[in-house]
Amino acid sequence: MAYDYEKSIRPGKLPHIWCPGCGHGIAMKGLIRAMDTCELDRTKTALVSGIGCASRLPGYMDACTLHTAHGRAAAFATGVKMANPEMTVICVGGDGDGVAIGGNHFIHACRRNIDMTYVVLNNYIYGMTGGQFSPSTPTGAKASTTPYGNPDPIFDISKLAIGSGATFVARTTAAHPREIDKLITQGIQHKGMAVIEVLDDCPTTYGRRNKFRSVVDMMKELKKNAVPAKAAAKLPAEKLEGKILTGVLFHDTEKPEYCEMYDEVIKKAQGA
Amino acid sequence: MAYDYEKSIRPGKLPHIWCPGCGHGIAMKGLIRAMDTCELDRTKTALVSGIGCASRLPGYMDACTLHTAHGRAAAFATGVKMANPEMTVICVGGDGDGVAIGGNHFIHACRRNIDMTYVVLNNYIYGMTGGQFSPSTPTGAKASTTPYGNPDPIFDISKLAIGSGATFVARTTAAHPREIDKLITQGIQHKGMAVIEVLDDCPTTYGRRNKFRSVVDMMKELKKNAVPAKAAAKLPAEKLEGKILTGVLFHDTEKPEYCEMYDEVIKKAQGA
Amino acid sequence: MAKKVALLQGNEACAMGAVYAGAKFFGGYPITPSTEVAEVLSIELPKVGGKFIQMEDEIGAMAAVIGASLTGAKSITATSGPGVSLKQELIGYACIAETPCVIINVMRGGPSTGMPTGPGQSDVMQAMWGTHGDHAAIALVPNSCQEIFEETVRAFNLAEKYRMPVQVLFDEIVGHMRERIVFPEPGEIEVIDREAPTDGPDSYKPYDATKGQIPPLASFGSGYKFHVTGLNKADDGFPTTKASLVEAEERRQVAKIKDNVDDILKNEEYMTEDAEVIIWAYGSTSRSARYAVNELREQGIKAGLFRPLTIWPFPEKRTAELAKQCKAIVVAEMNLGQMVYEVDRVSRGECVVVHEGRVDGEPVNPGQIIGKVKEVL
Amino acid sequence: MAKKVALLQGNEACAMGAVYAGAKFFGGYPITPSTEVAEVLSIELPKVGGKFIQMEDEIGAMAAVIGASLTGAKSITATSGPGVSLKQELIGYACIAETPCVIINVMRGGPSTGMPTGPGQSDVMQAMWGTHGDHAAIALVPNSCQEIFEETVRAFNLAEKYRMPVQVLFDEIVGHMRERIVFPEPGEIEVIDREAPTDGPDSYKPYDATKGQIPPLASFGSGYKFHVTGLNKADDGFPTTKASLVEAEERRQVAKIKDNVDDILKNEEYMTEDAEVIIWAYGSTSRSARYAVNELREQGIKAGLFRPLTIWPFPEKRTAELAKQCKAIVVAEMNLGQMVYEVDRVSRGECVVVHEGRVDGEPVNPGQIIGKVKEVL
Amino acid sequence: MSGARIEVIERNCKGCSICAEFCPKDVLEMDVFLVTVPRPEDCIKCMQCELLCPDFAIKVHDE
Amino acid sequence: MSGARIEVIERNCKGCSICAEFCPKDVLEMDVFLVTVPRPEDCIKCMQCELLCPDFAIKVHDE
Amino acid sequence: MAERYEIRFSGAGGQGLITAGIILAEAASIIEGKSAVQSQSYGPEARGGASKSEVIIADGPIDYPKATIVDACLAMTQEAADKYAVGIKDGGILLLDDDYVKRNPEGNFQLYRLPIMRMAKTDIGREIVANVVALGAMIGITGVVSKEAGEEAVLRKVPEAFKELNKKAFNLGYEKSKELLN
Amino acid sequence: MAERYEIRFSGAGGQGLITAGIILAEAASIIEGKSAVQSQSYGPEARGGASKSEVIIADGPIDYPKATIVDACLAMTQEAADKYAVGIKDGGILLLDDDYVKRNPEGNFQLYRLPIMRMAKTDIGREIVANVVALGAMIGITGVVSKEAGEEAVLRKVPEAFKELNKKAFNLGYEKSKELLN
Ligand SMILES: Cc1ncc(C[n+]2csc(CCOP(=O)(O)OP(=O)(O)O)c2C)c(N)n1
Ligand SMILES: Cc1ncc(C[n+]2csc(CCOP(=O)(O)OP(=O)(O)O)c2C)c(N)n1
Ligand code: SF4
Ligand code: SF4
Ligand code: SF4
Ligand code: SF4
Ligand code: SF4
Ligand code: SF4
Ligand SMILES: [Mg+2]
Ligand SMILES: [Mg+2]
Repeated sequence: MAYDYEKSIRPGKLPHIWCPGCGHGIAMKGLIRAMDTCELDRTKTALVSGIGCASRLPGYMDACTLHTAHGRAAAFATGVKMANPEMTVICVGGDGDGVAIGGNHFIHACRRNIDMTYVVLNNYIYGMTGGQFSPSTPTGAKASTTPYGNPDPIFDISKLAIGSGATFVARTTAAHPREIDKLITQGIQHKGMAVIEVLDDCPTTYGRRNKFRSVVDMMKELKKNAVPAKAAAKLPAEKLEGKILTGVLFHDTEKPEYCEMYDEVIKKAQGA
Repeated sequence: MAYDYEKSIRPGKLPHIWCPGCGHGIAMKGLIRAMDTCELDRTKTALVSGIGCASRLPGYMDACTLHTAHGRAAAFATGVKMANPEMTVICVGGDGDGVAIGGNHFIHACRRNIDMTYVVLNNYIYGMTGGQFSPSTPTGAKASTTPYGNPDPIFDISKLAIGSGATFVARTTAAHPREIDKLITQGIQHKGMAVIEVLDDCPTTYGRRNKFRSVVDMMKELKKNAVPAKAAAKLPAEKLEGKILTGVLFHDTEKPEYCEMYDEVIKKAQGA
Repeated sequence: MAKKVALLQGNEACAMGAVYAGAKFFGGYPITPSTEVAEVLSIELPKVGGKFIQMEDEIGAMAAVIGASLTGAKSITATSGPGVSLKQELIGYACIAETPCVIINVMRGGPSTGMPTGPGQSDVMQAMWGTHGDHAAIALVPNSCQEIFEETVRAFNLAEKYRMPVQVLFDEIVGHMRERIVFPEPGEIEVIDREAPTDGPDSYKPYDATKGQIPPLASFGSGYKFHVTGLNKADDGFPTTKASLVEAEERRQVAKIKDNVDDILKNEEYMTEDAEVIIWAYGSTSRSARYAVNELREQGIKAGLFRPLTIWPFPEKRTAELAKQCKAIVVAEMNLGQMVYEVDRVSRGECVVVHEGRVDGEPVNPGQIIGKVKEVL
Repeated sequence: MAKKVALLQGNEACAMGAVYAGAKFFGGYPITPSTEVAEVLSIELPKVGGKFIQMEDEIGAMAAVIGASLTGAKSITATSGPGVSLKQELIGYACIAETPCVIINVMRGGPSTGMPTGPGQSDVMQAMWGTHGDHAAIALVPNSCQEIFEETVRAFNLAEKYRMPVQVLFDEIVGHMRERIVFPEPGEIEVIDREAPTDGPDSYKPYDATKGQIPPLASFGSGYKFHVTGLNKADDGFPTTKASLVEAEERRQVAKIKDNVDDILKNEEYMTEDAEVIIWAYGSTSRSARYAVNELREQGIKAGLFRPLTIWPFPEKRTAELAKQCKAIVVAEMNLGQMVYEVDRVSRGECVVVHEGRVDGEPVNPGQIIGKVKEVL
Repeated sequence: MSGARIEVIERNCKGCSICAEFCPKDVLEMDVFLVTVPRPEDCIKCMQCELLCPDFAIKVHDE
Repeated sequence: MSGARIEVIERNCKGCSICAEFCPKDVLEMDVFLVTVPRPEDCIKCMQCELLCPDFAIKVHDE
Repeated sequence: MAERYEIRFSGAGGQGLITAGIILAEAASIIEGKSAVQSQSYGPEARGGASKSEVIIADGPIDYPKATIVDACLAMTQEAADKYAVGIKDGGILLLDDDYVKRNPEGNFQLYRLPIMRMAKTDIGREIVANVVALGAMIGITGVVSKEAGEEAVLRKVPEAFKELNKKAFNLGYEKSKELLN
Repeated sequence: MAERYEIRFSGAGGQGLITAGIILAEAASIIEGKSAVQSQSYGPEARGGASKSEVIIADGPIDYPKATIVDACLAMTQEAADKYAVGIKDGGILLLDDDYVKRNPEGNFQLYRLPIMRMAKTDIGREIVANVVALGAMIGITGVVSKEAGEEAVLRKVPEAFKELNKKAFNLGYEKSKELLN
C-alpha cells in the first residue's frame, strides 16, 4: 500500500523548497519508484543536475548527488560516466537548464549515446528565476519577459533528442504518475542515452500569469491534452492539434553505447 | 561563359589561404553565384562566420563581413538580423564551428526560424587546428585525436537542423557545384531559417590520414556516395548504406518567421 | 512643469536609464538578481521600436549584443557573476573589435552559483582581468537608484565615445532596493552617439588611427562594406600577423583609455579635506561608509570617504594623493579583498592600507567599518 | 641503466608529465597552440586504462573534468586563452566544490581569437581574477620542456593536496619548441594522491573543517553518498544561506592557500646576491632574461634574475626583499603589463619598478631587456 | 469495500489541494492550508492522492 | 565543335589537379605545381574545370 | 541616526507584504516628499517561505539602506514573528495577527494584536487585501505618514475596479488600530 | 654567445623541413649529448605557406631559444629565400636549391647551391626525401654534428622499410656538399 519514499530521501530534508503544487515533487516520487524497481545501489548511482528548481531534486535523494552549474549537467555526467562506467548516471533538470543554456551538452550526449538517463522536468518556464520564458514556453503565452505574449516558437524536446541521436526517448506528464516511473525504469534499463520528458507545472510563475485558476486546472489540462503515441498514430492530424504525445516515442537498440566504444579504443591501445 | 567571380571578391585577397584542393573554395564559388542570382545588395548583406578554415570565407567577400568567435556565428547573426531586419544574413562556417562548439546557437536559431541562411561547409574534421575529429567525423576514421579510430557516433547535421526547427534544409557536396548555388539560392529566397549542408573535403588533415591518395579521390567518393533524396525515396534501405542524401530534405512554409513575430510584439507594445 | 518621479528598484532604474540613453537592443539570459533589468526592457524597448531578445545562454546574449551594435543599435545586456564569467571570451571580442556595448552586472554572493539572492562585490577585479589577453576596461559602480539611472546613461556614452564594452556593476542591495527617482527631461543629461565616418564607403577603414585614437565606426546596412574580426588585425580590419601592425593596434586600444582617464574617472569625496583616515568604498558599501563617517565625526574622529564611481580605469592619482595626506585607508568591500590591492599598490607604503569586508550575504554595515577605523588609528 | 631521454615539444612533455603524475582522464576541446597536449594524451591515456574524451566545447570539457575527478580519477584539460575564458564559470565551480584538476593554458597572442600561432603571456592576471566571486588560485609557469614535465606533475600534486584547480601556463614558444627530456624513473618525483576520508560513509562530510583545513574528498562510486554543489554550502555539502556558515567556508577556502604559500611557492634566482637591478621574468621570457643577465654581467652591470615558477599565490615576500635590496626591478613579460602590478604593489616604492613587454607575436628578446636595464640605471 | 487509514504528514503538506481534487470518492477536504480526511470510509485505495501529492504529505495505509 | 580559350591564373593555381582529373576531354595536364592546357581545341566547354577549381584559377572563355 | 524611522512588514510569501512596504515608501517619498528606501529579503534564488519587507523613512538622505534598529514591526504569521520580530528597538512597536501568531516574541515592545487576516476575509470579504488592512493599521499606530498620504498611495497602486475595496481595507485597518491606541 | 650555433631550414610547407630540424636536434642533443633547441614558425592557426625550422646547438645550456644571428641557412624555394634568408651572420652559410631559387638573397655569405629537389627525384627517385638530402648537405657543409650522428638520427626516425632510401639520401647530400667545399 503506502509507498516508502522516505528510505530514498536524505533524513531531515523534507519538506522540500518547492512551492505548493509544484509538479517537480510528483516527478521525484516517480523517479524514486523507478530507482527502486531497478534496484539501484545508491552508492553506485549518480544523480546529476544543473541549476533551477528542478535541479534541486538530487539534493533530497540519498545517493551520489552532483548539483552542477546551470546547463552543464549532461557534461558533468559524461565525465562521471566515462571515468567510472560502473556508475548508473541519471540527470534531472528543468527545460531551461536542459535545452536553453544546456542545449549543446544535451544534444552531444544524445549524439554519443552514452549510457545515461536524462529526466527533463519540463514546466515550460524558468521557474527559479521568477518566470521568464523558456525554449518550451508556448508561443503567445505570458511570461515575465514576454509581457506582450511569447514570440518564440518552441522546442519539442523529445523531437530534439531524437534528432540528435538519443536511442530511447519517451514523454509523459505529472498527471500520469504511474507512467513516470514506468518510462524512467525503461530508460534506466536501456543501454545508451535515454531521455524522458515529464511535462509538469509551475503554478507560481507560469500558472498565475496564464490564467490558470489553480494548479489543479494545470494538472487537468495536462491530463486532457495527453494522447498515447500509439493511439495518436491512428488519429487524423486535426485531432492532434495542441495534443501531447506520450509514451515511448523512439527506441533504437542498434546504435552502440559510447563507453563500450571507448573500451574498444583501450583494447586497441593496449593490444598495440 | 567564364563566370565573373572577381567582382564579388575584395581586391587583392586572392590567392586565398586554403590548401591546394580544399573544398571550401568550390563552395565559395557556389555562394557567389547564388548571391548574384538573388541580386543581393552587398551593402545590405551580412556574411557571418565563426572561426576555422571555412570561417575565413567572408573575409574574401565584398560585403558586410563579420568574422566572430569560434562557434558564435549564429548568435552574432541573430543580433544583426533582429537589429536590422533589412539585411540579408548569411552564415558560413565549418562543421566544428557550427555544430560542435556552436551547436547551441545553431539549434536555437533553427528553433526561432529567424530569416537567415546558414551554409555549413562540412569537411568532417577540424581543419584549421590540424585535424582533430569533429562531431561529423565518420566513426572509425583517423584524426589527430583518434589514433585508434574515432569512437564517436556522428551528427547528421541536416537531421539536427530539422529536429531543431529549421524550415528549409538541404544538402549537397563539393563535387556537385551547380547544386550548391541552386540550393543556396533557394535558401536565401526562403523566408526563415535555411540550412544548407555542403559536404566538402580537407585533403590536408583528413585525406592523408584516411588513405585518400589525393583530393581527387575524395571528390570522386563524394560524387559516388551522393543520392538525390527523391531517388532515394524509391530505393531499399540496404541500397542506401553509406550513401549521402542530397537535394532539398525539408521545406516548411507554415512556421512564422521570427522577426515578423517580433513585429507583432512591437505593434502590441505601441498599440497599448 | 513638475518632473516625473517614481519609486523604482535599482534594476528598474537601470532599464529606464538605458531607454533614456537611446538603447535599441537588449540581448540577455535571465539570472538572479538582475532579472528586473530584462523584464522592464522587455516592456519598454518595443514601445520605442527597439528589440528585446532572450537568447539561449549568456554567450549567445553577448554575441547578439555585439552583432546588433554593429548595425548601429545601442545595445545592452544584463547578468550576474556566473553570466559575466561566461561572457568573458566575447567581452574580449568587443574590446578588440572595438564595438560599443553596455554590460550590467548585478553582483550576487560567492563564486560559482554561490548565493544568488545575496549581495556581493566580488566581481570587481574580474571586470578588469576576466578576459584573456591585453585589453582596456571601463567599469562603473553606482550606489543609489538615481545614480544607477545616470551611470547607465554614462556607460552608454562612454561605450559609444570610446568604442568599447563598458560594465556597470552594482550589488544586489542597490539592485533590488527602491528609492525615489527623478526622471531627467530629454536632453537634460547629455547622450552621446558614436561618431559617424567622414570617409566614403570606398576609402573607409574601421581602425584607421590617422582618424584619431578612436576611429569612427560605420554601421552594417548603412552603405559601408567592411570586415570585423576577433583576430589581431590591421587598420583595414583584416587579420594580420605583421608584428608592427599588431603591436600598434594593441597599444592604441589600451592607450585610448589610459590617455583619457580624466574624462572617464568620476568620484565623490565626503569630508576628506582634513581626514586622518579615509574610508575607500563603492556601491552599497559606500553608503554604510558615509553613515560611518558621520558617526565617527560625531565621536571626534577625523574620518572621510572616497567613493569612486569609476573603478576601471583605477582612480590612481587621487588615491595616491589621499594616501600621502592620511594616516590610514580602510578599503571596505563586500568581498575578501579586491580593490584593496590597487589601493595598496598606488599608496606605495605612504599610509596604512587595511581591508574590511565580508562574504556572508550580509551588507558591510557601518558598525564594522567604525570598528576597523578605530582599530587602525 | 641509462634513463630514457627524448627530444620533445613542451606540449608533448606536458602530456607525458600528466601520465607520470597518474592522470586517468582528459576532457578537452582542441585549440592552437595547445593541441599536441591532447593529441599525445589521446595516444597515451588508453594505454594505461585512462580515458580521453573530446567534448563539444571548452565548457563541456571543464565540466567533464570535474565530474571525472569526483569519481577519483586525476583529471586534466588543456586549452588556450579563448578556451580559458570560456571555462571561467566552471573554474569557480571547481574552487568552491574543492575538486582537484589541472588546467593547461598554452598562451597565445592577443585578446579574443587574437594571434593563435603567436606566443603571449597575457593571461597571467586572468589566472587569478578570471572567475567571478572570491576564490584562491594556484598557477605555475615553467620555462623549459623538462620543467613543463616536472611542473605538470607538481600541478597534479598541488591540485590533489589542496583540493582545487591548478593552472599551468606556458607560452607558445616553450609549448612548441623541442628540447631533450630526461624521463624520471617511477618514484623519482613524488606523486601525491588526494587524502582518503577516515570517516565511514555515514559520518562523512565533504567539507568538515574539523578534519583540517583541507578536508578529505571521497570518490563517487566508492561507497560514499554525498552532495556536491556550486552554491555556498555548509560543511555537509548542502546549500545554506546561513551567514556564519557561508563566511566560514569561503574564508577557509582562501586561507588554505594563504596559510600554505611556502609549500606552494617555488622560484629560481640567478646572480641576485649582489644585484643592483633585478629582472623579474617567467616562462620563455625568463630565458631571454637569463641571457641578458649574462651579457650585462660581462659588461660589468650587476644584474640578476628572479624567476617565479609559481605566480599564484604571488611570491610577495621574496619580491619585497629584493625590492629593498636593489635599485630597480625590470618586469619583463610578453604583454602590456600584468604581473608588474603585483611587483609594483609589494615593492612599496622601495625601488623603481618598470615594465618591458611586447605583444606583436615576437618573443621579448635579450636585447630589449638589456636596453631597458641600461635605461633605468 | 472497507475504507483505509489515510495519513497526512502535516509538516509536509502545503495545502495545494491536488489530492482532494483528484480523489474520485471525495474522501478529502481542504482546510485552508491543510488537507483533512473527513470520509476515510469511502476510500477505494486508488492511490491517486498519494501518487499525485508533490510533497510526500499523504499516505494511504491498509486497515 | 570549336575549342575554347582556357585561361589559367597562375598566381592562384595551387596545382591540386582537380580540373585536369575531372576534365572529360583530357584538355588539361599538370606540370607539378601548375596546370597547363595542351589541348584547348578538344574543349567542349562543359565548365567542369572552372566550376570545380577551388582557387579561382581557371576560366573557360568563348573563342 | 535620530531622524531615521524603520518599519518592517513580515509574513508568508504571497501575502503581499512587499507591496505594503512599497506603498508605504511611496506615501512617504512620492506623496509626502520625505526620503524613503524600501528593501526586501529573498529565499533561495527568487522564491522562499517567510518574507520581509523593510522601509526606512527619514527627512534627510538615507545612507545605510538596511534596518539598523527597527522602530515598528508587523508579523502576519508565527514563522515570521519568530524569524523577523528581532532587532526591534526598546519600546518599539510590534503588531501581530491575532489568529496566526500564537506565541509572542521575546522582548520589550509596545505589543498590539489585530485579527488582520480575519478582518480582511470577513469584514471586507477578500483575503488578498489583508496587506492593505495591515498597512492601514501600521500607519495608524506609527503615524509615520498621514492617513491621507497612505490612502492616496494605496489608490494609486490599484486598478480602478479595486479602488473601493482597498480603500475600505485601508480605512478598516486604520480605524481599528486607532481604537487599540485608546 | 660564442658557443651557440644557429641553423635555419626553410622552404614550402610539406617539404619536411621541420622534420629535418628535428633530426638535426636529435643528432646533437640525444646522440652527441650537446644542448639543442628546435623550433618552428607557423602560419595562421596551424597551417600556412612558407615555413621555417630553426635549431640552436650549444655545449652549455641554451637560454634564448630563438635565433639571434643565424650561422647557417637553407632555402628550398624562392619564397623561403626571400622571407627567411635574413639575419644571417656576416660570412655565414647559405645553401639554396639550385632549381627553385633563382634570385640570390642580398648579403655577404658563403653561398652554396645544390639541385636538392632534383637530386631527390632523379638520383634517389623519391621527392619526399629531399629534406634528408638537404639535411645531409647542411651537416656536410657546417659540420655542426658528425656524419655518423646525423645518419643515426635519420635512421632512428624512419620506419624499417625506408631506412635504406633515407640513408642513401642523407649520404648523397653529404657527399655532394663535401664536393662543393673542395
Ligand atoms: C550561468 C547561469 N545563468 C543563469 C542562471 C539563472 N538561472 C538559474 S535557474 C534558471 C532557469 C531555471 O529554469 P528550468 O531549468 O526550467 O528549471 P525550473 O526552475 O523551471 O524548474 C536560470 C536562468 C544561473 N544560475 N547561471
Ligand atoms: C573558443 C575556441 N575554441 C577553440 C578554438 C580553436 N579552433 C579554431 S578553428 C577550430 C575548428 C575548425 O573546424 P571547422 O569549424 O570544421 O572548420 P574547418 O577548419 O574544418 O574548415 C577550432 C577547434 C578557437 N579558436 N576558439
Ligand atoms: S517556482 Fe515553479 S518550478 Fe519553482 S518551485 Fe515554485 S512552482 Fe516549482
Ligand atoms: S586545412 Fe583542410 S580545411 Fe583547412 S584549408 Fe587546408 S584543406 Fe582546407
Ligand atoms: S486513495 Fe483514492 S479514494 Fe482513497 S483518498 Fe486517495 S484518492 Fe481518494
Ligand atoms: S497534495 Fe499533498 S501537499 Fe497538496 S494538499 Fe494534498 S497532502 Fe497537502
Ligand atoms: S570546360 Fe570541360 S572540357 Fe573544357 S577544359 Fe574545362 S573541363 Fe575540360
Ligand atoms: S583546379 Fe584550379 S588550382 Fe587546381 S590545378 Fe586546376 S587550376 Fe590549379
Ligand atoms: Mg522550467
Ligand atoms: Mg571542418
